[in-house]
Amino acid sequence: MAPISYHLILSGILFTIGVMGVLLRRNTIIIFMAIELMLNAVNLSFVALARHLGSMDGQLIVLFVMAVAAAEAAVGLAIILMVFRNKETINADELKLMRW
Amino acid sequence: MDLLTFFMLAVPLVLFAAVVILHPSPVYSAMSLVVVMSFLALYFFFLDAHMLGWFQIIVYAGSIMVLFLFVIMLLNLQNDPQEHQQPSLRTASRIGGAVLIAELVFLFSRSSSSEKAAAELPEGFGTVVALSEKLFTDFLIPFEITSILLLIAAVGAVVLAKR
Amino acid sequence: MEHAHATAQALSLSLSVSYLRYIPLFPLLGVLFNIFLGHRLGRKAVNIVSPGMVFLSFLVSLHAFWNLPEGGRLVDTMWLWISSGTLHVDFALQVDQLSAMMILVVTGVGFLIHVYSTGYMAHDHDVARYFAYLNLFTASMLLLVLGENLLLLFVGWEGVGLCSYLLIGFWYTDDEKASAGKKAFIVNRVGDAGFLLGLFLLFWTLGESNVWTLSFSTIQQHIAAVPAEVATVICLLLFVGAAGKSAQIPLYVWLPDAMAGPTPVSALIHAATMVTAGIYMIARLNFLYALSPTALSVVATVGAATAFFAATIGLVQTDIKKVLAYSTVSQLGYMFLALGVGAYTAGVFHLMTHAFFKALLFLGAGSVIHGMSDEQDITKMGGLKSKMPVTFWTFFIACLAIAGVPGLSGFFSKDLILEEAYASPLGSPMLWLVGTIGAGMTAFYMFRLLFVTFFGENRASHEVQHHIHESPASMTVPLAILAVLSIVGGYFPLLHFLSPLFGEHHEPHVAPLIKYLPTVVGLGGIALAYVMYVLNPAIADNMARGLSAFHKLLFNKYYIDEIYDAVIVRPIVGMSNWLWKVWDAIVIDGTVNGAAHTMEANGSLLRLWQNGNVQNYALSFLIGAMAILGYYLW
Amino acid sequence: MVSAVIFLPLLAAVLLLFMAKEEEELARRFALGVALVTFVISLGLLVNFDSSKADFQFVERVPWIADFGIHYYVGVDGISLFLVLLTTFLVPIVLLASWDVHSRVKEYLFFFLMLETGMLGALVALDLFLFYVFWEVMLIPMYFLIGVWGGARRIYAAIKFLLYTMVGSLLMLVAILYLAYLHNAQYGAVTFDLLQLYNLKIPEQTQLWLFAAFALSFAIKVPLFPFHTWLPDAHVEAPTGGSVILAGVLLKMGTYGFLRFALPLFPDAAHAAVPTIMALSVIGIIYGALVAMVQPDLKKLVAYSSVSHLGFVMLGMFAFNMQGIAGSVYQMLNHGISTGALFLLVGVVYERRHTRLISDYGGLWKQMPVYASVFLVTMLSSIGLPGLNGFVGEFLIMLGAFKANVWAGAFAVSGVVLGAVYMLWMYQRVIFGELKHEENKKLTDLSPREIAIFTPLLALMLLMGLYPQPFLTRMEKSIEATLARVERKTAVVQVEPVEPPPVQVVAER
Repeated sequence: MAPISYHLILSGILFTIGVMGVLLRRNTIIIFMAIELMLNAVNLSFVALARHLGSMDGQLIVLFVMAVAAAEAAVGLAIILMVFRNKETINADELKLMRW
Repeated sequence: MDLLTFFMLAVPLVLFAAVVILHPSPVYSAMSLVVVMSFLALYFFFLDAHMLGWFQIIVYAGSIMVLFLFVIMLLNLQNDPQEHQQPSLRTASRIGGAVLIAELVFLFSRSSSSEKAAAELPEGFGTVVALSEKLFTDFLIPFEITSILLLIAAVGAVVLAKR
Repeated sequence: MEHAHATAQALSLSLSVSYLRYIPLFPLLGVLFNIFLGHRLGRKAVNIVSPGMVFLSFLVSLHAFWNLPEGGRLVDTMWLWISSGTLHVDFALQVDQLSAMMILVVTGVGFLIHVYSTGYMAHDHDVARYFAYLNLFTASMLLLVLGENLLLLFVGWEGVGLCSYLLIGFWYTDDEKASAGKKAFIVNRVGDAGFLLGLFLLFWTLGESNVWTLSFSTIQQHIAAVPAEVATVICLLLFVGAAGKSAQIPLYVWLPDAMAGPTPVSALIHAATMVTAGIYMIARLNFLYALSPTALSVVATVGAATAFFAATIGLVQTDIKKVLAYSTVSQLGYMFLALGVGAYTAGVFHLMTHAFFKALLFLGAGSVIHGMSDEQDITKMGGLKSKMPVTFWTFFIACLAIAGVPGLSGFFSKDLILEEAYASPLGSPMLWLVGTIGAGMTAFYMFRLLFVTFFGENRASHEVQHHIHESPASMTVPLAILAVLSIVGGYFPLLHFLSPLFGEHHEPHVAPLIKYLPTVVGLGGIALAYVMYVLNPAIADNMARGLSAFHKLLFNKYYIDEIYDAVIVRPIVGMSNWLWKVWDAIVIDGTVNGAAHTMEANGSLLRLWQNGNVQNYALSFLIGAMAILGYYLW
Repeated sequence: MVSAVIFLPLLAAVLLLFMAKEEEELARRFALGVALVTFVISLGLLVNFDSSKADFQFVERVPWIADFGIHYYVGVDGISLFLVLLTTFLVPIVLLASWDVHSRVKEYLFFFLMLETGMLGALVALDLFLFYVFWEVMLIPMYFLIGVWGGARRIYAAIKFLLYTMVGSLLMLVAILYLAYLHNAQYGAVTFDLLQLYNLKIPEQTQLWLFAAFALSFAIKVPLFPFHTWLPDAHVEAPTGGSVILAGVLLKMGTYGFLRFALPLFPDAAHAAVPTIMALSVIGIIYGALVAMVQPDLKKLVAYSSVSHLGFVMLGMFAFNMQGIAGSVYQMLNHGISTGALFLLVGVVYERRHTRLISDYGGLWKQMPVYASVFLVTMLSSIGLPGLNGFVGEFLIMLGAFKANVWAGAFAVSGVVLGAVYMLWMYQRVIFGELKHEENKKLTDLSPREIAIFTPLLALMLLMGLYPQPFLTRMEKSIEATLARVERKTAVVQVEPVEPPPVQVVAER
């Protein structure tokens, strides 16, 4: 039986890949995907621990995470559409409106 | 879930995850993300989370990724070869990433020493029955809130995307 | 000396009365009248009220003088002024032999000068303000001499300083006069600082043996409580105050400049009363000074040095008032010499006689200036003998008196001082010699002044000459009275009158040579002046050319003023400029504003990080997460 | 009664806001009326003040935030009585003097009355927390007074004033809280009540730190030597009324703070700090006088003279003997009156000529004789001429300081000389001399209103100079009590909890 730490390490790796994606890529869509990846990494660790501790709560949390991820994806993509329509570009480093 | 299956699943997962963030073309990234999602579903099955596994396929791989592909198609994005200009930011993030991996690995590996045998699973663990039973008793309120959340998200998406 | 038994006896009798307060009160009323009603009621009323008030206080002083108990004193305690913790100071006045004599001189000579001023200031439009200051001065001087304790004496002390500031700078429109007034006040203030320190030291040393007092009689009773070396320090500090007020060597510079004020002011303040305050104070604290011979010898040497030094400068001055100013400084030197050798009675005696003839000299000079339409340079005068007979004769009598010609008041007091200087155990032949040479010089420059102004032919411009006129009666009458006083002054039984305070006076028996030499030297001085300035004036001019360097040095007053200015005034102003511009503006303000700037600088640095790039913020997240994890792992 | 005096101005200030903007005259008369009423009530305090008792009178104590032991606890003793009177005396005068402020009159009066409440509150507060609240309440209106109605660089001056004082007082807040904590550690109950805190046993080392915190905050306010640079800016830029109150009362908060809080609460630290504070105050005296000498600007000169005068006050206070402290409290009053009058005089001329430079004036005596004579008397009182109020204060201070430390006394006396130098030099350049400038020829002498302002001040200068006894006897007992507290040695090495003393049940209102 693979020890629990393996699962957690795997989820850590996936999570880091997601973070790198967010930080490195210019295209907002890709950044979005990276975020989804991070969420999935977390789900993975939840399920692994649920299995390990034998309680269903972990899985329920994953359920809710999925719901939230869905909502977030919907709204995020809508925003990206709006941005694209106005700015003709969705590169993160060109969207600098928040400068002081 | 013995070691062999673990590695059988882990390696492709990591590879495809890397492809998601490295591949210049967004379509390829999206497709590789779908693959990652499905492997994860498989992973869930092995971890006795059958219901979740299906959920994963339906919700994630099915709807969210489709949404992504739809938006990518809508914006017909071309390849986006170069990464963003700020070299300092890029190097900083790479270093950051490396340190993060190192920390996580170190953290989790250390915890393995206090290994405890996987708990004895109650009968029907991970099935719809157990899941729904818990969902509608202990987690009733979060369930309701999530439903409202999804409603708001839907309305928001519609308003935003409208002309 | 025979002080021991005298002190015990003086304390026996102190009658408490309640009319002493009117002596300073009358002039104060005069002040209020002049300030509030003066302008409205016009010159006539002012000319009557102001001298009248001084005359009233003269009468009260006479009354106090008459029923002064033999060897005792009159005390009039009004109210408790300051009392905090162990310090109790009453607002109380006292009259004993010394203050009786002083108030008589102050009110008497003061009254004559007030009358003289009505004539002198006839054409000045600001008479009310002038008499307000003059009355205020008389009140403060009376408070000074009547004060029952050191603090009240100090109140009068600074009060007269203030009035001299106001009166010197009376014609305020002329900046030079105003700054002369300022100089007088500041130099006095320096002296007062020394006085204050002496007062504190005295108070706390007495306090050590639980004697909490500042009043003279109680100090006198417990004088034993003051150890000798502390007494020396106290006396020297108080002497600094006296030197400031009575214009002795280091602090005399203000007196010659004080001549910028109207002449009656110089007569009253800078000849008769204020400058004698220092001598009065030392005479009043004779029991304290008796404790420390070293302090006394310092007083004597400074006195003799000032007498000699000022006389030399007086030899060559051409401004009539400057000559008299330096002569005052020199005569004050004599008084301090007398006090220094322990001859308090002689010093006070000379103080009184000096008040008479010096006031007369100043008033005479005033009437000359008045006649010569405000011309003060004696080289432009001459031959006034025929035109202003009364002024000439009174001036002549005063010159005889100051020169110490036998028979007149000056002779009695000055020669007594010189004999005491020689005979007294504290004195020394050297002091006597310096005094005698000084006496010779005094006689020389006084008669030089007399001959140059009143003899020979008039050197003034034509139109000044033709309306030289004798001063009106209101000016000549006081001159005459003062002339009589200068003659008679010597015969007042003052030595016996002051005996309760300073002990029975014994004629110092001294070799005839020592006794008569000063008079001979004086007469020689007069003769020399006569030869040089009347027989053939040429001698004086070629003498001046001959020793031109020495003459120039004397004429410019040894450049003392310039030295003081360079050594004290300019560095202080320079330093304060430096303090303000460098220290305050750059160092302290710099640090304060610097702190503000560093805050701002850090702020702008952080702002760069906030560049709107979302991924930048994500990176911060990452760094934060790593830090937390690191903390946990560590 | 004391609370009436404190909150009446605040009440009036609030009522003032409801008035229409145009009726400036009505607002002014109303504010003046209220200030006068407050003054009359405070006279009531003076009349039935029992000078034989040392402890606080007219005490009012109402629980405010009970569970933190914070009470609305006010009372008056010999020291604070006269400062309260000085405040209530100066405010009507200042309101009378600011009759020619025409921009935003209502707000001006509002801030002034609020300022008065802040000052009075701080003077009578016996609960450290309450004191801190009033201490901060004081700053805000002053900030606006300087910031809105001030001169050219008012914003810089106002901010500098506020930040400078704020930094200091924050440290004090920390110290206050620590004191409450200490009291809890020792007696088991958290309280900010001053009288309880007086008998705290604090180890030497902590005492030093706490004293330093309090001392810094008060030293900035005094202002003691290195912390004084805000004063000239604040004074130069403040409107006339503002700088009179700033000099008259706000500076006294610092010295009052030392006397009421810093010294009695931390006696050993106070004794340890004596040499430094004495040195700083002596430097302050001489430095203030020297720098004042070369100021081209009248108000800056008077501001630096305040630095010098308050150096005297601090010197007297740290002499730790009866004469020194009585002198310093008395000098606080004198300084309030004479420097207040000086600022009013500068204001009178500033209103007419709108310039503060000494070189612009000269020969005013011929043009404005009454003004010149009032200026003369005020100047003499400020340089401490015997017979006027300045002398009594300075004499007592120097006497006390001389006993405590001979050299301090000697240098202080030189301060008196320097004081005469810069004042006389200024007086000569402004009043004496030729009437050179054309504009000076058109200056009008004091108006009846202005004379009404100066008569009470001049009368007080004379009265306090010739007959200071009523003031000194009333202060005597409370100064003795403070001295006793300062002399007692309380530092114990370790803090061991002792059973709490019975909390004094004071008449709950």
